[in-house]
Formats: sequence, structure tokens, C-alpha cells
Amino acid sequence: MSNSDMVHAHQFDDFAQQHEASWNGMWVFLGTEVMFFGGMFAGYTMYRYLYPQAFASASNHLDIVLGTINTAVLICSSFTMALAVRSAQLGARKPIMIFLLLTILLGTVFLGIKFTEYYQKWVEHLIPGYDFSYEPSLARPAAIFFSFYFALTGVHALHMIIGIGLLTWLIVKAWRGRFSREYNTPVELVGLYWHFVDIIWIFLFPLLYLVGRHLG
Amino acid sequence: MNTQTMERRQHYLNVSYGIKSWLFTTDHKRIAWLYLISITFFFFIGGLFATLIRLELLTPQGDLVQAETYNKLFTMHGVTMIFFFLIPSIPAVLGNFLVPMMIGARDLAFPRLNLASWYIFILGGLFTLTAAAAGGVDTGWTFYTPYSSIYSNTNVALTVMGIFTTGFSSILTGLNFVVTIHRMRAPGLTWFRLPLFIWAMYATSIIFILGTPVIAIALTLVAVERLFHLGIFDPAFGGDPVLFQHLFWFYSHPAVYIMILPAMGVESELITCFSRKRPFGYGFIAFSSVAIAVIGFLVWGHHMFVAGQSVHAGMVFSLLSMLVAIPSAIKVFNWTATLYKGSIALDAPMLYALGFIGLFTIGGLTGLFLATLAVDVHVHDTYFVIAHFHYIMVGGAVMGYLGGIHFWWPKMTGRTYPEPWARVAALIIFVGFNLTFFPQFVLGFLGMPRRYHVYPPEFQVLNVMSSAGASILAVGYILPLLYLIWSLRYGAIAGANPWRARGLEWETPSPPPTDNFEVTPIVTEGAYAYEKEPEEVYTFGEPARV
Amino acid sequence: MKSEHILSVKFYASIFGILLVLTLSTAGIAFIDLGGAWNAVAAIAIAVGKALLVVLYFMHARYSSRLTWVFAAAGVLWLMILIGGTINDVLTRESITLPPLS
Amino acid sequence: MAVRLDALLYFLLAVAGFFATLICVLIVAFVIKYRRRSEDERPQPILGDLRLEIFWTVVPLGLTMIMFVWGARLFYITYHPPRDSLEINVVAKQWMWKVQHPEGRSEIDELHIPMARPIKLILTSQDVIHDFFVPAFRVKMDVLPGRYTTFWFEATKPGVYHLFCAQYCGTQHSGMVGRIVVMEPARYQTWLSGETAVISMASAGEKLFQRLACNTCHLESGAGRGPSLVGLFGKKVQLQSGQTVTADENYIRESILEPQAKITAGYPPIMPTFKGLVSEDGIMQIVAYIKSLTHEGTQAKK
Repeated sequence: MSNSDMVHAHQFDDFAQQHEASWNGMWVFLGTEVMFFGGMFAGYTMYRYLYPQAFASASNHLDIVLGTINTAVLICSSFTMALAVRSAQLGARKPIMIFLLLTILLGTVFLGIKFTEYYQKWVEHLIPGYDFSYEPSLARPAAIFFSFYFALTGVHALHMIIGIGLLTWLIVKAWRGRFSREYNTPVELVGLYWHFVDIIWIFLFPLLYLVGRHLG
Repeated sequence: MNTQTMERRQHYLNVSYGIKSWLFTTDHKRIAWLYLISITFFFFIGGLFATLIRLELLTPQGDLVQAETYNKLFTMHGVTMIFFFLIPSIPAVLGNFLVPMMIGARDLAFPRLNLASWYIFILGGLFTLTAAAAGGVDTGWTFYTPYSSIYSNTNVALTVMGIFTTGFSSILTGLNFVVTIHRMRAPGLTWFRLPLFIWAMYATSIIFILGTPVIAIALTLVAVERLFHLGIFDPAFGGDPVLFQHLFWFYSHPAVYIMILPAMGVESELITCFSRKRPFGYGFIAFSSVAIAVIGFLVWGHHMFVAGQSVHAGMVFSLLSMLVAIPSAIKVFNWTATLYKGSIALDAPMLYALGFIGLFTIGGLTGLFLATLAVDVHVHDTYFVIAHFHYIMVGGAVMGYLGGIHFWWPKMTGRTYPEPWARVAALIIFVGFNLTFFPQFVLGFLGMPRRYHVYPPEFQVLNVMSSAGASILAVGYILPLLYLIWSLRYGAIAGANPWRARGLEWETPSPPPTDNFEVTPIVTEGAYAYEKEPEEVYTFGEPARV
Repeated sequence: MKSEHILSVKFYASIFGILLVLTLSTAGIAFIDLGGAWNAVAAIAIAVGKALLVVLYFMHARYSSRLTWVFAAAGVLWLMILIGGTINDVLTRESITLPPLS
Repeated sequence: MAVRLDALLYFLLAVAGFFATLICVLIVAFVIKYRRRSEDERPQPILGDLRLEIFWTVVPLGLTMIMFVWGARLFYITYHPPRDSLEINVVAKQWMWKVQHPEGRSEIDELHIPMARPIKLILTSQDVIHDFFVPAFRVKMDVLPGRYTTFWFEATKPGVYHLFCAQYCGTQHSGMVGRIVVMEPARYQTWLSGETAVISMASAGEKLFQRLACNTCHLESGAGRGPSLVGLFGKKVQLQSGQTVTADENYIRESILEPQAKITAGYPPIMPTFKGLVSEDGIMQIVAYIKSLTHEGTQAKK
């Protein structure tokens, strides 16, 4: 069926205008998310300048192996998400569900690794405000580092959970065969959101894990 | 007033009745009404706090309320008025109603998102009202740490959650407007044929989108620091309270442009309609709206000249603050030039518009005092600052809002308000306003600090004048509430274009049908062709496909 | 315009490969002392590179309208304004200790 | 300073007054001259005039730049005290001011100062942000916890002036007021010596310096484990991280509380933190003592 007589919301003239509007709307929303994380990035940059030693020593306390694996896992989930969007554009119902499932799986693996790291911090008494114990001369600025660590990764994990929720909602719709070559906007929009969450982690990884590693 | 019944034509108000048709509507016009009712409610709550403050300040010693109650009063006055009245007022009410109509669209790009915005706004309002009922918050609407994050024992977290939630309502509204203006303009409606109100809405949406998330995260960090005692703003941990001020004012200064830009948009519509002339320097007014929105993001440091910010940064922010004053000056000069050789009718909206120019000019010029470094050192955190921002917000934004409400009231309700009463109310508001806030400029020079519950006796005379003015202002605000509600039932029936104005929204009957236009209009010329008849400007194309 | 551009799986796989290589390299470079602030600069540069790859190819920004580019760039530019303003204050807090003017 | 600022104020008032009246007069004139005479009046469309637009962009720009430069210059002066100013320490606590004179005398909510002499105030807060505001001298400065902020002023006329707290700091914010008493230099001396035997801040600092065993590492020769503090104040310090920082009050305060933050080049980072071991007043006394450690000073004492 041709593009124009696809059913579209009454306020739009045709389907292309509706798709373009939702595509722009999503990018604008991602702009607000950039500024939302941006507030914390600004605070982080300021304190990293003010307390370089404390940030370096605190960053060395993080487990770089788990961090790198997590980054790889998230990039892989971005890859499978891209393939899911691609198969949605081709209208192939089965591959959409497979790739979406893979993305959800990888997302849960990421969250699993993240929460083991949180557990490690709990064991090592590195949670600020809750019997935080650290080398006395660096304790206070290190508490700021870990506050930013938990704030940044916590909000990121929250966005992951919302993303996984959206993906499951997509799978249900895909299972019901809602998506076709002409109509797959929801998959594209969730894809944009997921890639954005991945980009945030791409920046979080070096900022949190790789500070002053060369100092040993 | 004859009350002939409206001829039985279906329009967006009588298309369906009942609570469900209102609470689950996705019609941008009905959502505008939902916002109008809720922000009027919040306006009178904020006004109540203001009356108590002015009563308390009648006497130098604090004898009406204790110190902490007074602190809660001015905090709740600030929070309610800014986040729950001024920021949503013109964008959510007039913007929601007019943006689709002015660009010839049937509705906003995302109607359901628009309804969701209203529910999020109401949710935020409920949080803040419960906080107020449960004892209020006493940190000032600025929530400066470390007082807000450590020392205050009032329910800061709940209020902060309320503002956090309401913030998303303005983000989503901004998103809706930007996409609608980009994607859904009528055929032939290029950017430079857009009404100036749309330019102002577009500029305001830029600020909604890029500014609001930063205060969302800043307030969340304050709430998190209160609950888990992290160290981000806590000086005991080496944290820096000035960082919170940076994050807070990065949004809150552009927020004052959120409040004034829509009023400027309304202003351009009113001045052109009531002097029957094209706007003088259309392009300059349009670009200065966007320039204010963009440069507005570079100047936040002028709130922190004496807050421990470095001298160098103070100078950078002072220079940029001077630049942001230029577009506002351009607008004022262009409005005044539009009056030249026009045919000016002094209806109520025009009274508000002219009042706006005068008061906004005083507000803007006193802003230059605050942008000049050395003068700000003297008048920062004094009543001079309070007078300045009330001149901009109450003298500018609220006058613009009332002017807009009166101007588009026939379009929204199909009825006209009683003109003589409206003019009386406008004059009372103008007089009451000046008597309330002009003495505060003098108080500021004399050095009376803001947020003072007890003040030295020599300031009493000016404070009594200010309180007297406040009572007149209160009367002035109650009048429109009364006669506008009265006009809903008994107002004369208004035709499609009672003011014989130009603009797409006047080319459809009032109140407009649910889909705004029977047939999608095609625009061949700019919105202000007052020297031509409307027929020569708008032709109507093929019937709108549904 | 609707991004009709459907890329081949092979193309996506190559982008994925580059991203993995970049991740491993940024983790590896972190252990080599590049002197002064160069470690941070290298880490940020690699991160920006990876982010660009994801935005252009995974998110189809490359094949979208100019308007999408403007929206994406605006977000990043405003972040720079926020960080720039805050850092400008912190950097210059003590630096100006010139002799006092009369 | 107040006189100079008033000149700038009058300039600003003049510019603001001129433009405000200009706009109001124009509006009233246009409204009367061009009032609508008949309903179907058709005024000629005037689209705009580039020359006029440029004119009312350039003129405001020029005026604002004058305001900026004039204001910035005075601002710069206010926050860079002259060398020979009398340094007084002020500690702000929730809802009271504690003033500490170098000669040792301390006052609550009052500040006695000599006339016609630059007074440099060194301010810090023990809890929230306050603001030391003296309207008569046209000057104020926020008082931040965890950091020193400084500014200076010079009183020209003796008398008693208001002192306000201008940054909201809690319940009794409006109660945190005080008096600035300006006296002729002679009367100031008699007032100063009126107090019973009290030791100067520098000597109190020296006692604290010994009690906390700072002198075990910080020898005068600098041969000890810590750098020599003689003549340190105001000197450029080379840090281990390659940066150079000027050793002002904030640097000394931070090195006492967060020694790891800025480690002097060539010395091991072994200094323990004294957070909690010394009060705000104690830190101020140690800073005063270190300031008194100039080369001539130590030679004289030997």
C-alpha cells in the first residue's frame, strides 16, 4: 500500500510528515537528556580539576576489567539494536524479535555486572554517607568522587531499566505483527533512545574508570 | 447585555460534554483551558502568600508571623508564582491554544504528549501543595546549598520533587511546540510570514528544552544530598556550594526569559492589531526573540558577582549580560516605532500592551544596574533586585498575559468581555503595581536586604507605601476574574474577528471547530497585512483530509 | 525525509568492530603515562570518536535531515556552554593576584 | 569608594531616566496624535528602516560598554585590597558575626575600625552562606563555608553604620545585623588597648603552631620534612603536579585541612590532616602567625 493512505493521526497531512515529526521529536528529547546528564558532567569536571589526586586514587579503586567488559556489552547491545531497527525497516517479523531479545539480554547482563560492582563497593565500604572508609588524607574528596560515581551510574542504570521496559513493549507489539516495512517508527525511536544511553556510558567509562590509571 | 443563544454550530466547546471529555481530551484548545484554570488557581494561592508578606512588612518588628513562618511565606510565594504560574502561563495557555491555529494546523504534533504534560504539571503541583500543607519549605525559591541540603529541617525534598516533576511538563510542551512549528505550518507559511507570537514561542521552547533539564538534575542532587549525605555541595567534604549556584542559575536566568519572551510575543500581536499597522522591523523583532533565548544562556553568572565567583568570571558574565540587554532594547524601540502613524484604539488589550512597554522598559533598564559589576555589589540581594524582577515579571509578563487573555477571549469563548470594566481594571492594576514596586527601588538603594522579616525603622514609610500599593493591585487582579467569568454566560456574542485583526486564528469562527479550520488555509503573505482585506491574503485550499 | 537508507549487516558489523577496538585501546592507553593532561585528552578524544560513530551510523544521523543535525549539535553545544561557564569560574578563582590598582 | 560608586550610580540613573521618559513620552504622543478617528482608517504600511535599527542597536551597545568598563574597574578595586590594609578576620555563624582583630581583641556583631585607613576583611562561615553587607560603604561579600573571601573598604566619616547579612541563612537571617563603629585613629587606639591583657593573633598562632607540633616538620631552614614557612605568604609555590599557586590565606587554610590537595614540589605527601583538631579561629591565628614569619621578623627575634 502506498505511503500516503497509511492511517495517520488526524493532525498530520500524511504519514511522511508524521514520521518526520516523531523523528525530530525524539532528537529534541535526546537533547534534553544531554543537558540532564550535562549538569552532573559539569560538576564532575569541576571537582576533577579541584582534587586531581583524590579522583585518581578513587578511580583506581574501580575494577577496570569489569568496566571494559561492561562497555563492550553495551556496544554489542547497540549493535543488536541497530540490527533490530534494520530488520524492522525490512519488515522481517522474526529477526526483529530475535534482535530485540538479544538487546534486552545484553542490557540485563550490563545491569548485572553494574550491580555486582555496587555490591563490591558496599563490601569495600566505598559508599559515601554509609560508613565510608578511605585513606584519611583523601577521604573527603574521594567521597565526592564516589558520590558522582553513584549519581552518574545510578541515573544511567535507571535509563537502562526504562530502556529495557520499552524494548519488552516493542517485542509484544512485534509479536502481534504491528510493524511492517511502512510502519516501524516505534522501533526506530526506541533504537535512538537505546543508542543515546549507550553514548552516555561511552563517556562515563573513561571519566570514571580511567582517571590516573598511569599513576598506578 | 442580551443573552441571545449562540446559533447551534458545533465547536470545540460543545462537541462533547462531561468530565471525561475534558480530562481525557487531546484537543489543544481544551488542554489550554485545563491549564488556564489550574494556573489561575495557583496564581491566587501565590497572591495569598504575597498579601501575607506585605501585611507582615507593614511594621519593622515581626509581629504578624514568626520568623520561620515568614521565611516559608516568601519561599512558597516564589515557588508557586514562578514554577506554577509564570512559567506555564502564556506558553501553556495562549501558546497551546494559538500555536496550531496561527500556523494553520489542526493540532499540535503530539496531542497525547500535550495532555500528559498537563497531568505531569498537576502532579508536580500536588507534591508542592502537600509540601506546603505539611509545613512548607523555608529555603527561598533559590534553594541555595548548604542551607537547603543540610541545615534546613523543612520538607525541601518534597518541594524539590514537585518542581522536578513540573519541569518535565514544560520540557514536553517545548518539545511539542518546536516540532509543530517546524513540521506543521500551512502551505505558503514560510518562516518570515510567521506571526511574531510564533517566533516568541519558538524561542521560549529553545529555553524550555535546553535549560529545564539542568535545574531538574541540580534539584535532584540537592534532594539526594539531603537523604544520603553525599558530599557534592557539602563544604565539610570539600564540596563547593557555588557549584549549585552555577547549575541553578544556568536554568533560572533563561527561565526569566521563558517568562518574558511569550509576553513579548503577545505584545507584538497587540501593538500591531490596535494600531492597524505592520510591525516596524519585523525581522529585527523576530531575530531578537531568538537572540534573547540564545544569549540568555551565557549570562547566568551575574547572579553570583558577590557569591564567591572569581573576579575574572564576574567580568565575563557582566560583559555578556550587557549584550543580552540589546535585543530587548531593539524590541522596545520597534514597538514604539510601530505606533508611529498608526490608527491607535485604546481598548483594554492595548492598555495592557502600552503598560507593558512602559513597565518593561523600567524593568529592563534597572537590569542594567544589576549587570554593572560595581552597582550590583551594592544592590545585590536587596529590595532593588526584588523591584527589578517584579517590574519584569508582574509589569511585563502578567500585563502581557492579561492583555493576551483579553485579546483572544472572544476567540476562546465566542463571547466578549465588558469593555469599560476591563479598562478600569487595567488602570487599577497599572497604578497599584507602580505604587507597590517603585518604592522598593528606593528601599534597595538604602540597603534594605531582601527576605528580611524584621527591618530597621527608617525603612517603614516606604514599606507601608508598598503594602498599600499591593492592596490596590490585589483588587485590580480580582476584577478580571469576576467579569471574565461573568462574560462566559452574559457576554455579547463575538464574531469571528471582533478586532478586525489579521492572523490565521481570526480566519476561523470563534469558538473554533475542533479541527480549527474546515479547509486548510494557504498563506500568500505575512501575518500583518493590515492595509489589505483578509480575503486578499488567505485563500482556502482543498478540504482538509481527515 | 524518512531514513530509507538501509545499511548492510556487514557495514553495521564493521562499525561494531571499530567501536570494540576503540574501547580496548582507550582502556589500554590509560595505563601509559602520556604526561600531564594528555591522558585525559586522549580518553575524551576516543570517547568522542566512538560517540560520533554511534550517532552517524547506528542512529542514522548521517542520512537524516539537516534539522536533525541541528538538534543533535544544539544539545552538545549547550553542554559546552554549561561546562565552559562553570570551569571558567573555577579556573580563575585565585589566578588574578596582580598588584591592586590604586 | 562610596563616592566613586555614587558617580557611576548617577550616570546609570541618568541613562535609565532618559530612556524611560523618552519611551513614555513617545508612546503618549503617538497615542494622542494617531488615535483612531474612524473605523475604516487605513494607515500606510511602514516596514522598517535599517538606518534607524542600526542606530538603536549601536547606541545602547556603546552605553552598556561604558557601564561595563566603569563598573568592572570599581569591582576590580573592591576585591583587590592594598598591601598596607589593616586585616581583620570575621567568622560568621548562624545568625551572629564574630570579629577578630589582629591585636587579639574580638567582638560580637560589632566592628570598631579606625577612620581613613583601608580595612581588609577576611571572612569565613562555620555553617551556611552569609553575606557581610554595609550599605553605607556600598560594599558586600558573600561569606562561604570552607573558604576565605576577602574585600576591603575605607571609612571616611566617623559614625555608626548598619551591618546586614544579605544572603538568606535561615530562621534568624533578619536578626543577624550589627554595627560598624568608625572612630578617629586616636580613639581607636584607646579602645583597642582598653581590653585587659590579651595576646595578638600572631602570638596566639605561634602557641598553637607549637602545640600542634607543626614546628617538628616545618623548620625555618626548610631542612625538615615539611617546607619552610618563613616568607611563604604571598610567594609563588611550585607544586608537585607542575602547577604554581600563590600562597594566600586559602592556600594555607587548605594545606592545613586538605594537605594532599596541593603538595609542594620536592616534599613527600606525608602531612596528616588537622581537620577537627583546630577551630576556625585557630586556623585564622595560624595564618596570622605564618604571615608574621617574614625574613626580617625571624632575624629580629633571634
